[in-house]
Amino acid sequence: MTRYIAQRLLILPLLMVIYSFVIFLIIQAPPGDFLTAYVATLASSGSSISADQIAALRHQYGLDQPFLVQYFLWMQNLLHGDFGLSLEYQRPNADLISEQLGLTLALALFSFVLTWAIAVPAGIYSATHPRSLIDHVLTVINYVGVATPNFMLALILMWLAFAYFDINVSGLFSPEFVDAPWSFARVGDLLFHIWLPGLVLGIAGTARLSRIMRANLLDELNKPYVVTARAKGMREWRLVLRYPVRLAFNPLVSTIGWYLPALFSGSLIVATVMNLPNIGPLLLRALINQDMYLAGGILLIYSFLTIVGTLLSDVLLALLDPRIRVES
Amino acid sequence: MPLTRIAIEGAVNQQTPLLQVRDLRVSFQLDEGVVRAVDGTSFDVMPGQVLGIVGESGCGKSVTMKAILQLVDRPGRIDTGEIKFLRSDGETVDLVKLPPRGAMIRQIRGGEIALIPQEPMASFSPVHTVGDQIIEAILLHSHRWEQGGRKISKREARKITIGLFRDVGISMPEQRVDAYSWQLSGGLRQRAMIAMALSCKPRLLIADEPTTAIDVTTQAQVLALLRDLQVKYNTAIIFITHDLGVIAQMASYVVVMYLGRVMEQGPVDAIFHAPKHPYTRALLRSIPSMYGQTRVALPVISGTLPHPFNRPPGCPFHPRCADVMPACSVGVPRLMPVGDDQLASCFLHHNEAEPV
Amino acid sequence: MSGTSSAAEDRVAIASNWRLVWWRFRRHRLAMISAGLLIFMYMIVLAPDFFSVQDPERTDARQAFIPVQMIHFFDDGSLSPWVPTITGKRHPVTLRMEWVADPARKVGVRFFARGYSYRVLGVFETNVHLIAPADPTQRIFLLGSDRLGRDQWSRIMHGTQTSMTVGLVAVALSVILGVVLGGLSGYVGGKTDQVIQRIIELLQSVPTIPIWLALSAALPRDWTPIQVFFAITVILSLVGWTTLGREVRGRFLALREEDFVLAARLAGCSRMRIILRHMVPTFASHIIATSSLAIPVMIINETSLSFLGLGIRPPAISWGVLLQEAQNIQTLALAPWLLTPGLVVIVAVLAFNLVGDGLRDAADPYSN
Amino acid sequence: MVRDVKRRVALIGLAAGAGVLATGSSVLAQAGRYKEAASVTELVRAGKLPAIEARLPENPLVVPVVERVGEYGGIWRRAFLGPADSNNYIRVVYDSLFRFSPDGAKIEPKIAAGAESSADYKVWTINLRKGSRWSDGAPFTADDILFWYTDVLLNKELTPTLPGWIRNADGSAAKVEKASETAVRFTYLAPATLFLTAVANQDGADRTFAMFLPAHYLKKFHPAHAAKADIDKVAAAAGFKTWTELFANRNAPPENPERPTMAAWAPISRASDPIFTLRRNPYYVGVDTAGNQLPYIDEVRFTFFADVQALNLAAIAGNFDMQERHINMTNYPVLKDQEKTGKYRIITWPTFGGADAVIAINQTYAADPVMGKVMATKDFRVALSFAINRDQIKESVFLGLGEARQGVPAPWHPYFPGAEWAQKYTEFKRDEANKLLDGIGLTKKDAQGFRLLSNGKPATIEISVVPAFGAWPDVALLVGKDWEAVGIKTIVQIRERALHFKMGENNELMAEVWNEDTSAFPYTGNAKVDPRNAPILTMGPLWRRWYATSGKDGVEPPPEMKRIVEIVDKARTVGPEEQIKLSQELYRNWADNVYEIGTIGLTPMVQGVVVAAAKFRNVPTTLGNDWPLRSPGNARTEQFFFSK
Repeated sequence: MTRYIAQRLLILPLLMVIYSFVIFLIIQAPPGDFLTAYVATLASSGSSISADQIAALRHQYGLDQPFLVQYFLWMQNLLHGDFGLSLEYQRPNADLISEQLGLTLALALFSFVLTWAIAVPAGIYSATHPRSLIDHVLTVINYVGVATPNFMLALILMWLAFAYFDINVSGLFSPEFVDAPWSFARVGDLLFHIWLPGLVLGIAGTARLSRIMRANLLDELNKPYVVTARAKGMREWRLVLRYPVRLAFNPLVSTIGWYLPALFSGSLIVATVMNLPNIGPLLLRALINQDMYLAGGILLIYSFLTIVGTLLSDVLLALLDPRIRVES
Repeated sequence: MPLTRIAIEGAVNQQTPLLQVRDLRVSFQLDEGVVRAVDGTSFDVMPGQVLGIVGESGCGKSVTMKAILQLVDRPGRIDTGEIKFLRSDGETVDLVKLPPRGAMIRQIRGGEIALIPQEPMASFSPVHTVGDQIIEAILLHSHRWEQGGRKISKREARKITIGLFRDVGISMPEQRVDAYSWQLSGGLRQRAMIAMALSCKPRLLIADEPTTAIDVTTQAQVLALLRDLQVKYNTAIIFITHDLGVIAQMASYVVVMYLGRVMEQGPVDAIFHAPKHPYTRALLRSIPSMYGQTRVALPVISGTLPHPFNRPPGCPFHPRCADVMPACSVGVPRLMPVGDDQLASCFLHHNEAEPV
Repeated sequence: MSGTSSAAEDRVAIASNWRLVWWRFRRHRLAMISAGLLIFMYMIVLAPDFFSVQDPERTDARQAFIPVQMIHFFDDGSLSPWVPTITGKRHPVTLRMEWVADPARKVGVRFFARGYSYRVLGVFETNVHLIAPADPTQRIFLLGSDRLGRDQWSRIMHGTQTSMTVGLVAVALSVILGVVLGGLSGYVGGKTDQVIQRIIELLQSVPTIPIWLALSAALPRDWTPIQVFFAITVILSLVGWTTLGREVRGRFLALREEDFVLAARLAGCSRMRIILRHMVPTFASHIIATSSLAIPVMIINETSLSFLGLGIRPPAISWGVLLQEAQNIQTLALAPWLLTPGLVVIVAVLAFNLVGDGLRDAADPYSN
Repeated sequence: MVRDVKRRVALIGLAAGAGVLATGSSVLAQAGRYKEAASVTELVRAGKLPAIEARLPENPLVVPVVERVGEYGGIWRRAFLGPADSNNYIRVVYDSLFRFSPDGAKIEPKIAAGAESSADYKVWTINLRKGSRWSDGAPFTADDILFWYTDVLLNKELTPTLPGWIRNADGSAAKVEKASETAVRFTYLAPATLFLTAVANQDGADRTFAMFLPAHYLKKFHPAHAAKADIDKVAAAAGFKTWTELFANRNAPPENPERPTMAAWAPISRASDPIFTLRRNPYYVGVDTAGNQLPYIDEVRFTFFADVQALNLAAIAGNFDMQERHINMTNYPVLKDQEKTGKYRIITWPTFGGADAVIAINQTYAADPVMGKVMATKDFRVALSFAINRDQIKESVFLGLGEARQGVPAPWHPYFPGAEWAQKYTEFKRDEANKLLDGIGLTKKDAQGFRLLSNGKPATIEISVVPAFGAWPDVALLVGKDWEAVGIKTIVQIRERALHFKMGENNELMAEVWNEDTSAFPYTGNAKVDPRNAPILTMGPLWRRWYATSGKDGVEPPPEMKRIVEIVDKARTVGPEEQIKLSQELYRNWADNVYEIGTIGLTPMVQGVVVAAAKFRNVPTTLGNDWPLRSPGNARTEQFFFSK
């Protein structure tokens, strides 16, 4: 196992180089550059900038350099741990990303906990009470949860909250707390606002997870070791938790690593619609405005997380499942 | 060999049976219809006796066993019948009437009636060590190991487990306790299973085809071990198998089942030397040489086992029976004495039919 | 010799397997209902115009934001469907279009009536519609109208054609890619496996949205909406085949060791033949079940991307395009019927999931 | 002298400058009677600020109020879309020496006290207010303008090409000299009649340099005034590669709260923060008519929104005190509906420019020469204009507001060429359109009814639309239908912004939808009538090249277009009366040639739907609304206040 992990870690830098090139290629593929996008933004908000100024800026930002030169400059900086400067924000990308990181993670973690806290018990209940009324109800909820595009859900919930309860649920903070320093009141405010986006983000995941949990557990419940355990005289719920749930859980736990990158891309649309301070909208903006070093930085982190996530999943699965741990 | 008698109507018990199964009926409610897996089965198990239940796959042997432990899963259901069990404190309880998840049945399971399952590989959880699972069983029924009302600790349970491993002939028991089931060979796995079954000093052991999944040499060893242990602890055993050879070696009394009904039962000698029921005879005929080899699988009897939904009317065996008579397709023959200690349900020997 | 006979045996085995699957699937009541629904939706895909009440592109500034018009089936006790005439005027202060129904003036509705003419599958021309106003000069809006006075019902019918086709074609392409590449990866192993696995990882680690942005921007601009639509389908499947590829690989890894594969190899069958002839059929039912579960994912992807304005763009109509047009406060507040495409998406995805689950259960011999 | 300046300004502006400076003199007479916000008084008492007399210039700017003299206090809640939306900030503060009046017709002094020109308009002198100070308390003098001139404008690294307004015809920069501590003299080689219009647009935009810079602060980052090595160190620490990047960053107020400004509010956080906050500038040069120092409002807060719909929802929920930017006109009914809850009122400011959706037809399209030639035919464009059912567009897209018109200035603007020209070719005459199309030889039709070109291909035009304002794609769709009805195949392509602009630059677009927002300012900024301008113009990219290469490359414009260019050049050098005459000629020419086909104009579509909280007062009910006017900056935002 250790050898396997070491091997994977060793090829990580190589993979990152390949990824960085592909990413740079992709973000550079759309026609135009940051300044074309910038001019377009200015023009569509009713203001303008002269051709001379554009040329000057283009030169200043090095956007008139050939593709490979730009790439190597980027790589050179990256190797020094420098994510470069955002063209739009005129601030170091590392700062911009790290500022959003905290709340992104908070939201992701919250929806993750919510997802698991709802999905796993629901899945266990459904599997241990198959074809019961509650099982059917949960199944229907799950299917609808999977089928509803979450951006639509977000939009409708936001409107309903406003139209019928007169509360504006966009954002993660009340206006007075957005830039306030951290305090108990601010945490409380965050907890008040986080549940709706957390729910919207988590709903499809919850539905999917509880269906997988149900299916896995149903499989496990039919295994002979369950009969053995029952024949030992164990309490039913204890038995279910200790044996089949534990086994049904393994494949789920192994997806936790995959969840890591999904935290960023999954919330992209919802975070934009709900105006959440999040990496997702930052990435979307950077892509649309062709703020390429910012977009590149976020994508690179994303790829890194995917690789690490995959590795983490494998390690987790091995830790949980002695069959894998001992044999490899 | 102690004298045993099956209690039937009018017969007098010489000794209180450990387990009395009376007219047990278990059915499965499926979308396609109802499957009557056990359809009026009756037999007794005496303390210290080895009872063999034999029959083709799907004849209801395993379901009967599960019914005894109240482990019949949905959509299965015990419809009628009694399963009277003589508890160690001398009281007799009807297991059918116990709530399947209640405290009493859980005390009995593992504590008084233990199970040796069919597939030792799948019967251990693959992510817990073998020792863990046995220690758990010991702790569940720790009162059976208690000395002076003191609860036993995990460490003591582990010691007991190692002792049990030694008893069932597992070499290097200290290391094996921490192994996972899939790290053990088939034979060792089954030995570990037996150790678990014995861990709480049960009074009745149900061995559900314990040797089907292991190779021939190991099979013989496991059987020998079971025999030794039975003698040592004087545990009663219900031995379920489709292998008549195994029955001949192990059991003192035999119950032959077909499609959820008892066809014939009696002492092992009577069954083997003077079978009364045509089904038993067919079974015996299918063994090439009884003592020639130990590995005797049950070859095909003419015709195939009917589909569970298409139960024939009358005697369930009549479509395949060589001695079929017109009456056979009309009434269901009752299980009646047909000799010393031997009972059969066949119109060849009596005219008693089950009441409709 | 042995090759042909084994193939023949396979065919028998497969056929009976299919029959078993069908038999088990039939018992799934919800899955059967869903399958019926999907068949109906694909009928719409084949001839959306037949199901449309009017030309989905027909605008009329004076008929914007008309609410849903319910069909009344009985007129004075006799079966004669009609909808009330509506008259609208702009509110002088809020400038909102306000509509008043006048049940006294009725517009007759007829089934299989004549309306605008169209071509079925590009072959023959007709003007018969499932539902149409009795008087072809009148307009009816069964699901209301949008801001340009276009008929929402007819637009959903045409959106159904686009979105359902995208889902199906994208999944079909993904399946082909997944089976071929996953099969190679799992069967050949070694370096091929390594390369394919890394490609899969690469594709899975790059978020779909930038790929979309980049590729959709890179599409040649003189492409017609139909070409763009197919290109987008291809892009979706290029991103979407990886999951299936992994699964197929896993199956191959397990099957590679099976006796019958060894036998086929010893009999001198070519590699491709072994994969396609011997290995794929053993889990074909599984692939079908998985793909039927992948279609709704594609549909949601298409919807999400079009919603972001990165996918299919108007004047092409898809569910995502319709939802994108409905994504504003005005719609939520004043014209909630424009969210009906969202309902259609939910129903379609639900149906696909139910059918997929039913198929998976039916295809899995251990499910009972 | 004051009176002199007044006359001059009135002359340059287009109407009489209402006695603004006269009131100023009367306040001046009672010096020592100024009032300030209580919070400022506290700071003064605490010794953190000098007394008000020391903070205000000798002759403060006296700002007339819209409704009444206001009260101090409050936080103005607004929304913005992030750093790229820093124009939102720029429009609120309008930090410039001179500014446009609310109606957009006059130019009035703001930070500067006034300006005067020589009789031939070649020499301009800007007079500053004596004793005016930057927001950090440092004096604001002529040196701040000269720092801009010598160290920024003439520095090749910071300004590789000179902006047009300061450039002489020979390419050299106008001469700028310090006349006194408070006066700066600009000398041009040719008359510069539009000097003040240009100056009114020289406000520290995000990535450009205003013509007045806080020299005392910025010198630290300029190698002419500080050691290069030290600057490089600071640049590297902040993540910049060159000193110019650092300098540009330090100069941009939305990105650097340390940078002092002259505006009524100065940033205390950055535009990249979730909330971008501006706070009262205690040194602001303005007072109200009662001698209260402005602004009334303590703080302006811009909350970040990633999505315009979320922003609109927040507006409807009454989360903003006054917001017009990013409010979609289509939400007008919902906003108006919620108005009755009493949280806010809705004000509309129709756009200053002539049309809110025009279709520009590329006059130099080369990818398909046959179609390109047709597009360059006047009758073709006239036919397309007649073919459009503008009534339908008005009802569907503009809520029934506005009127059908070409892209010429509004009737209240002096450059308005007359109703006859504004409405030219805007009637819906399908027959006339068909007749005109037949007349230019497009008589043959294919099976689908599309007219065939001489090469046998159907006449096809592609309209490229950027979904910048929700309604433009709808305009394009409706126009497309109308054109197809007269046999011109129309493809509507909705494009991502950057792609559209890139294609525009490369002469790949056939037609585009945009608004005509520059018609009031044909001579400054990026007027669309002038083909030499970049980059939002699809009208004739190759004409631009022809001018840029002095006729060596590109396509020579037709005489009508050449005349427009001639007018633009001439108008910059003549007095106001002649300027008006020339402008009217320009717009008659423009409307007659329909290079751009106007649809509907005079609606509040572009940032003209104002959501103002009920308590938020002094917001004018009519306003010249355009980017060159920096609206709502020209509404004199410093006199907005919350009534208690």
